[in-house]
Amino acid sequence: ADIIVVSHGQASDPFWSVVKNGVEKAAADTGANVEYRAPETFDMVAMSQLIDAAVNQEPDGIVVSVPDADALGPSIERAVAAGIPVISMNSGGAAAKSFGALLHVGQEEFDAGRAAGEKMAELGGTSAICINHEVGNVSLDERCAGFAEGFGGTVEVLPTTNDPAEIESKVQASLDSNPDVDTVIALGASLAGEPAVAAVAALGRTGEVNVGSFDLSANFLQAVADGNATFAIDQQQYLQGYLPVVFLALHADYGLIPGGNVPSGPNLITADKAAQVVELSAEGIR
Amino acid sequence: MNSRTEHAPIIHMDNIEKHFGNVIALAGVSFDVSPGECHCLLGDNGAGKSTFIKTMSGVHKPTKGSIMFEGREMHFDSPRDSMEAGIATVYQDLAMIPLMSVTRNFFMGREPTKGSGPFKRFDTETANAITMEQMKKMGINLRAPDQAVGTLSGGERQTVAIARAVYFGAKVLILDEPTSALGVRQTSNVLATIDRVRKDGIGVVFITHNVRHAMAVGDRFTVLNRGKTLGTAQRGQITPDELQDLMAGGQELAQLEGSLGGTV
Amino acid sequence: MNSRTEHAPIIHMDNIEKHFGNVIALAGVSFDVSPGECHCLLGDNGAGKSTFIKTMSGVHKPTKGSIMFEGREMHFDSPRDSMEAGIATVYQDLAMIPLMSVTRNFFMGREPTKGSGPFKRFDTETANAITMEQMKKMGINLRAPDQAVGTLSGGERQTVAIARAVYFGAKVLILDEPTSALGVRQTSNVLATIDRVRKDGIGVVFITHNVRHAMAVGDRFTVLNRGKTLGTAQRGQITPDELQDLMAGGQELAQLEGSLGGTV
Amino acid sequence: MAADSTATTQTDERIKQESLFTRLMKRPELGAIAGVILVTVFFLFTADPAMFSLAGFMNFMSPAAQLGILAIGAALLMVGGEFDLSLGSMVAFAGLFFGACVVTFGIPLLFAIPLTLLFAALVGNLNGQIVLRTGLPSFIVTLAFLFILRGLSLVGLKWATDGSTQLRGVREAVEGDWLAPIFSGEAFPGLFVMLAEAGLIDTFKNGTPKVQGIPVEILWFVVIALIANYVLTRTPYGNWIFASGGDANAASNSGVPVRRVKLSLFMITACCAAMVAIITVLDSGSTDARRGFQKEFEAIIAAVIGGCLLTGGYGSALGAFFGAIIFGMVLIGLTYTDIDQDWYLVFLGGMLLIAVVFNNLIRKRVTGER
Amino acid sequence: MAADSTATTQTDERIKQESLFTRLMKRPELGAIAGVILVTVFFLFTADPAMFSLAGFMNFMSPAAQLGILAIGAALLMVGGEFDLSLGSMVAFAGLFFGACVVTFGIPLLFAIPLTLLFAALVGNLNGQIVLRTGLPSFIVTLAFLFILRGLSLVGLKWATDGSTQLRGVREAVEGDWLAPIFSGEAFPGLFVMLAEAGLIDTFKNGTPKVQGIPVEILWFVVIALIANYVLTRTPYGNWIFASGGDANAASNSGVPVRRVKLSLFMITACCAAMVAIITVLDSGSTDARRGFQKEFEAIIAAVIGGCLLTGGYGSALGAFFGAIIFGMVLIGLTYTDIDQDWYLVFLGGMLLIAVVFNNLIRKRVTGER
Ligand SMILES: Nc1ncnc2c1ncn2[C@@H]1O[C@H](COP(=O)(O)OP(=O)(O)OP(=O)(O)O)[C@@H](O)[C@H]1O
Ligand SMILES: Nc1ncnc2c1ncn2[C@@H]1O[C@H](COP(=O)(O)OP(=O)(O)OP(=O)(O)O)[C@@H](O)[C@H]1O
Ligand SMILES: [Mg+2]
Ligand SMILES: [Mg+2]
Repeated sequence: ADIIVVSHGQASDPFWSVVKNGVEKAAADTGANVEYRAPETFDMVAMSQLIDAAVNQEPDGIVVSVPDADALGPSIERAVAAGIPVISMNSGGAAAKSFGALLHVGQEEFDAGRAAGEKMAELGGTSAICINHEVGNVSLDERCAGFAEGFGGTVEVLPTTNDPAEIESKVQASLDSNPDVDTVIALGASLAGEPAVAAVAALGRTGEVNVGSFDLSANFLQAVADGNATFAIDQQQYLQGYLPVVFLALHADYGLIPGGNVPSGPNLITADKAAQVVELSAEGIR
Repeated sequence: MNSRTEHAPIIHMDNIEKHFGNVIALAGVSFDVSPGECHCLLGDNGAGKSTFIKTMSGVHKPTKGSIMFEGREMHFDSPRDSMEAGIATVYQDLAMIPLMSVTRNFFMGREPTKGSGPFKRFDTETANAITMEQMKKMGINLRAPDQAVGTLSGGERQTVAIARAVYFGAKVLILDEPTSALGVRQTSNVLATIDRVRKDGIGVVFITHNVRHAMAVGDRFTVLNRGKTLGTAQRGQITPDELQDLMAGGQELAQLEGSLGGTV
Repeated sequence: MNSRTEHAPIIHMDNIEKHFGNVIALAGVSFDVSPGECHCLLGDNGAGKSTFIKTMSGVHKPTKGSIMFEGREMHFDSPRDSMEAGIATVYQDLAMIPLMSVTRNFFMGREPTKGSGPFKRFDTETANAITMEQMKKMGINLRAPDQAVGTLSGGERQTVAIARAVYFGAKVLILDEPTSALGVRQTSNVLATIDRVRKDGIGVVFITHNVRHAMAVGDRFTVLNRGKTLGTAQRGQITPDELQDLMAGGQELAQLEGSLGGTV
Repeated sequence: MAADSTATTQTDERIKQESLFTRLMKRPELGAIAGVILVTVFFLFTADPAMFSLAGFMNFMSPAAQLGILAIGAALLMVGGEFDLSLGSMVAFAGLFFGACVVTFGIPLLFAIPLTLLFAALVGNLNGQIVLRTGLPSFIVTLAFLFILRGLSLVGLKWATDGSTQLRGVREAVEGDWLAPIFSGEAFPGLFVMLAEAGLIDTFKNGTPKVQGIPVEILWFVVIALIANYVLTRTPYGNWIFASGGDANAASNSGVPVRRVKLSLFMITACCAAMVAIITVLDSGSTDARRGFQKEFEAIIAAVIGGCLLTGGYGSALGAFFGAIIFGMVLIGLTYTDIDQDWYLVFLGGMLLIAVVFNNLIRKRVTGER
Repeated sequence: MAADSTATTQTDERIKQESLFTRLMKRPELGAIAGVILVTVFFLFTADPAMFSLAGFMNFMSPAAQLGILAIGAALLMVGGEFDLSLGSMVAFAGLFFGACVVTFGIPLLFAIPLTLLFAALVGNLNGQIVLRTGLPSFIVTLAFLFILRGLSLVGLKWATDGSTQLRGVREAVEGDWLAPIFSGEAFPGLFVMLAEAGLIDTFKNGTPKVQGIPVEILWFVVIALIANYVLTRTPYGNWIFASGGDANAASNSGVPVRRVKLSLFMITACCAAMVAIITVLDSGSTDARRGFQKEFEAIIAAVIGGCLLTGGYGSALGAFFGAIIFGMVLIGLTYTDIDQDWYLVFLGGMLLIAVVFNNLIRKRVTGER
C-alpha cells in the first residue's frame, strides 16, 4: 500500500521528529510504502499544496494534521472526492471529519493546554509566563490559550526566537522584572523547556517557580525526575504517526477501519514516571 | 568671434564657496558665460574646477554664493533641474552606467518614445540610429549600439558622453576635460563641435589642461588656483606662454620645459 | 638617448590576439621593449592599446600569441604574477579603491610592515610619509594622506597611480595615458620622471594621444589601428606631423587642422 | 538590457560571426531557462510521473506563481538598486488588512481590493521615503519593517478576532461576490469539464476532472511577468530603473529622477505582496500571523537565480519568472520523489546550487572568457 | 580605514579646524556607540532597574556575545565583499560535529576543539572555492549551503542518536576536562565570590553571589573583536580585505591576492560559527537540529548596524561589536519593560530603526553635506 503523511511540523522539530519515527516504524511493521511530507515553516498555503501533490499521486491513503480547517479544507475535500481515504491526526479532528475524514488520532492542542493550566493552578500557581518560540504558529498559540483558560490566573505570553541562549536570557529577564511570576510553561521541551529550567536555576529560584513543558525531551525529563521541573505533557505523538498509517494499511489490504477517534493524550509526566521515559525520549520514541 | 559685451551673461555665479566637511574646495569664485561665448576654465589639479562646474549644474549645493540664470536667481536641487533650465554637462567621470548599452546611456533620462497612452514605449530603432550617427560625427565608428558602455575603450566612452551633451545641449554646454582621453581625430572633432555650437549662440564652459586646446577655441580664460580665482583674460590679451604659467599656479617652469622642449 | 640595438628586449610580445566573445580587440600585434628605452604605443580611440598592455600585465589572457620576458616564455595568470616578474602598470582606469585612503591605495598589495611575528603590522607612519613625499615629487600637495581617493580630483587621483607605479617600478613600467587628466606642472613632472627612470635602465611603455608628449620622451613609436600594427618608427625617423597622421589612422586632417591652427 | 539589437548595416571586420544560439544565451532570462530544463530532466527521471501530468503541473505552478509574483516585484526593485526585506511580512499585513475589510467590515471586493493595494502602496511609500531621506541602506530599513509589519499583523489579528492569531470566514464573506472568481479558485472551469468529458484530460474515478481549471494565480503570474518585462525593456521608465540601480549618482547627474523611480519601485513591490495576500487569503479563506514567512528571502533567491545582480542595475523580469518556476519545481518536485523528508533540505540546496551553476556555466561557455 | 591619521606638519589654508568630537564621529564604529547610548538611555527610562544590575548586564550580554562572534566574522567577510548565509546552519552543523566527537567518539576537548575548527574551515573553504571558481554571487552559493548544512545536521543527528533530533550528554562527556572551563561556564568565579563577601555585588539569600563570574562567551567576544579590529586596521592583510571588497578588479590589478583573501575570509567566518557552536554546546550540554536558526540574518543585521556596507569595502569590526550589543540589548531589554508582548516585534523593529537613523544622523550632521 502507498500512504502519504502530510503534517505542519518540520522534520527538524523535536516533536514532529517523533511523529515521523512512528510513521517509519509503522511502515516497517506493515510493509507499506510511506512518505512523510511537511512544509519547512508553519505555512498553511504551502501545506495545502503538499496535500494536493499527495492527492495527485493517488495513494491508498493520506494522513493529515489540520491546524487551519479553512485553508486545508478544499484540499482534503479534493482527496475525499478522489476516493482516497483520509485520517486526520494531531489537530483539527472535528473539522476534518466534516470534510470526510474517516477518523482522528490525537489530542486537541487547546485541551492539552487546558490540562496543563489546571495542573499548574492545582499546584498553587497564580501568575504564569507562557514561552512561545514561534509566534503566529496557530497550534502553539492554542496551547497558550488553552493554558490560560485552565490556569485561571494571569498569563503573559513571552515571544522568543528558536535560540536557547536567547530564551534563557529572556526567561531570566522576565522573572527578574516581575517577581510575582511563579509558573513557567514552555511550548516545546528541548527548545524552550530546558533553557527555562536553566534560567530558574540561575536565579536561584528552583522549587519556588514551577516549570512545565509541552512535549518531551530527555534533558527536560531528567529535570522533572530531579525535581527541577514539575511535569511534561505528553501526547504520545509516536502514536499519531504510527496508528493512522497502520489503520490505512489495514484498510487498503482488508478494508478494516476502527469505528471512532483515538485520543492519544494528554498525559502528564511527573517526577515518578519521568525517569522511565528518559531513555525512550532519547531514542525519539516519546 | 562674438565679443562678450554684446549679450548679458546667460549664467552668472557670484562668490561661490563650497566646503566638504573640513575641506574647503572653493573659497569664493565668481564666473559668468554669455551666449555664443566659449569661456575656458583652467587651473592646476585640485584647483576646484570640477567642484565649481558641479555647483553650476546642480550636483553640489554651494555653501555660500548665488547663481543667476538668465537674470533670475536659481537654486538647483538636482541635476535634473539645471538640465531642464537648459544646461548640459559632460562630467569628468562621464556619468555613465557601465552595465547599460551605449544607446541606453545616450538617452538616459530623455528617452525618445513612440506609440501613445499605455503603449508609449522607448523607440529603440530611432534611438539606435541617432546614437550611431552622433558617434560617427565625433569620429567613432561603433561596432553596435547595444555594446555595454563598460566594455568600450576610454576614449569611446568619453565620446559617448560628449555626443550626448552636445545632442541635448540647449543654452549652456559645460565640458569638464572632454578631450583628455581622446585621439587626435576625435579631439579635432570635439574642438570643431565647440566652435559650431558657439556659433549657434550657445554658451560653452570648457575645462582643459591643454593650453593649445584652450587657445584654439576660447573667447575668455579664467584661471583657478587652490579654490580661488587667479584672474580672467580676454582672447588676444594673453599669450599661450603667459596662460601656461598662470595655469601652473605661476610657478617657475623654465627648467622643466627646457629639458623637454617647449610647451607641453 | 639609448640606441635600441644595445640590449636584448626585456619583454617581447609576439603576434598577440585577443577576442572578447565575438569582438576582436587585437588581431595580431607584436611589440617589444628594451631596458632603458621608452617605447610609445600610439593609436586612435578603440585601437586596442589598453587591451594590449593589459595582456602584457596579466589582466587578460591572450587568445593567441606568446609573451617572452627576459628571454623566457611567460604565462601570467594574474597581475600579481607580472608584478612579481617586475612589471609595474598604471591602468587607464587607475585601479584604485575610492573608499580607501590615499596611503592605503598607494601601498595596496605591497604594504610596508614593522614589528615581527604575530605583531608584524602595517607601518602607517612610514607609509604616510612616503606617500606625501612621492606625491609632492609629482607636483601635488596633498592635504592629508588619509583622504579617501574617491574625494580626490581627477588629476590628483591619476598622480597617485603614477607615483605608485614609479615607486614600485622594477624592470618595466607601463603607463596607459598617464597624463590625460594632469595639469601643466604635473605633466612636466611625469615626463621628467619617465626620462629619469629610463636613464636608470628601466624599460618604459608609454601610451598617449598627445604627439608632443610622445615626441618629448619616446625612443620608438608603434602605432596601432583597429587591432593591428600600423608600423614602428625610431626616434628621428619620423616628424611630429607624420606621426600625428599615422595616429589618426592615416586620415586626412588638413581641413580640420586648418580651421583650428596646427597640431592639436 | 537586451532589447536594443539592430542590424548594423555595414559589417565590421572587428566582429566575429555569432550563432543565434550564442545570441540568445547572452540574455539573462535564457540562462534561467537552461536551469528549468535541467530541473525538469532531473525530475523526469526521479519523480513520480504524476508530477508531469496536468494536475501535477498545476500543482507545482501554483506555489511558483505565488512566489513568482513576489519575485518579479523584488527583481524590479533589485534592478533599481534596492531591497525590500519586508515583503513577506507585507503579505501577512496586507492579508490581515484585506481579511479585516472583508470579514470584519463586510466591504465588497470591488472596494476591498483597491483599498488593500492602496494601503500596501502607502506602506511601500513609507519604506521608500525613509530609505531616501535618511540615506540608510534599504536592507536595514526594510528589515525594521519586516519586524514591525509582522508584529502589527499579530496585534491586528488579535484585535480583529478577539485574541486568536487566525482570521477565518473569508470564503463565506465573499460568497457570491462577482470579483471573487477573478482573484481566487480556478479559471475556465467549463473548458476543463468539457475537456474531461471529451476524455482529453484525466479524471478521478468519480468522473470529475482532476484539474478543474487553471489556478488564477498562474494567470496573474504570467500577466504580471509580461507587463514587468515590457516595462523594464521597452519603456523609458524601465531605462530609468536600470540607470538608478546601475549608478544612482551617474543616473541622477544624467537627469534621471532617481528618487521618484525608487519610491515608485518600493510601492510596486508592496503592491505585488498585497496581490499575493489577496489571492492566498481568498483561496484559503483564512489568514494568520505566519503568512508569507520568509517569502522575502525566497523572492530574492528566485530573482538571483533569474540573473539579477544583488548590486543592482542588472537583471530581468522574465529571469525572475523562470527563477520562481525553478524554485517552485524543486520545492514541490521533491515531494514527488522517494527521498526521505530528513534529506529534503540537503536536496533542495543541492538542486538550487546545481541549477545555478549549470545556467552560469552555459552562459559563460557561450559568451567568452577572461 | 580610520587608522592612518598623521599630523601633517605644514598647515594648509584649504582645511578648516576640526574638533576632536567631529574627528571621532567620522569613524564608523563610533556611530554605533551613539546607538548603544541611545538604546541604554531608552531602557534606563522604560525598563525594570534589574536590567542594569550586574546580573542583568551579564544576562543581555551573553546572547549579544554569541551573536557578536558571528557578527564579527560576517563583518570581515562583508568588508571583503562577500556574504555567508550558511553561518547559522554552520552553527548547527559544527555543533553536531563537535557533539559527535565528544559524545559518540569520546575524543578529549584538546583534540575535539581543533578538529571542529578545522572541519568548519574546510566547509568554509568549500563555500569559497565554489564562489570563486564559478563566479556566482556568494549570496546564492552560501544560501544553498544554508539548506544543505541544515539538512545534514538533521540527518547526522538522527544517525548519531538513533532517531532523536537532540544529542545530549556533552556535559557528562567533558566532565573534568581541563579545557572545558575555558570554553564554557563563567570565568573568574573566585573573584566574584570575593567581591560578594566584600559586599560589592549582590548575593542570594544564602550568600552565593548572584553572578558567579563573567560568562566566557563575553570574554571570547571581546578578544575576538579586538583581534579582528587589529587585523582589519593595522595589518597588510586588513588592507587587502578592504581592497578586495572595495573593487576586486582594481585590487587584483594592484597585486592583491584577492582569491586567497576571500577564501581565507570564508574560512574565518566558518570558524567563528564553529566557535559559537562549541561554546553553546558545552554550555547547554546538548545540541539539536535547530541551533543557530536564522543567526546568519541577525549577524548581518548587527554588522550593518555597526556601519558595514552591503556592497563591501567599508565597515569595521568594532562596529559589528557594538551592533551586536545594540541588537542583543533590544532583544532582551524589551522583556524587562512593561510593554504588551504582542507588540514585541513592533518595538524591536522600531528600536532598530531609531538606533540606526540616530547614529546615521549624528554621523551626517558631523561630517558634512551634499
Ligand atoms: N567630496 C569631497 N570631499 C572632500 N574633498 C573633496 C571632495 N571633492 C573634491 N574635494 C577636494 O577638493 C579639491 C578640488 O577638487 P576638484 O575635483 O574640483 O579639482 P579639479 O580642479 O577638477 O582638479 P582636476 O584638474 O585634477 O580634475 C581637491 O583637492 C579635492 O581633493
Ligand atoms: N571586455 C570587452 N568586451 C568587449 N569589447 C571590448 C572589451 N574590452 C575592450 N573592448 C573593445 O576593444 C576595443 C579596444 O579597446 P581598448 O580599450 O584596448 O582601446 P584603446 O586603444 O585603449 O582606446 P582608448 O585610446 O580610447 O583608450 C574597443 O573597441 C572596445 O570596445
Ligand atoms: Mg576635475
Ligand atoms: Mg585605452
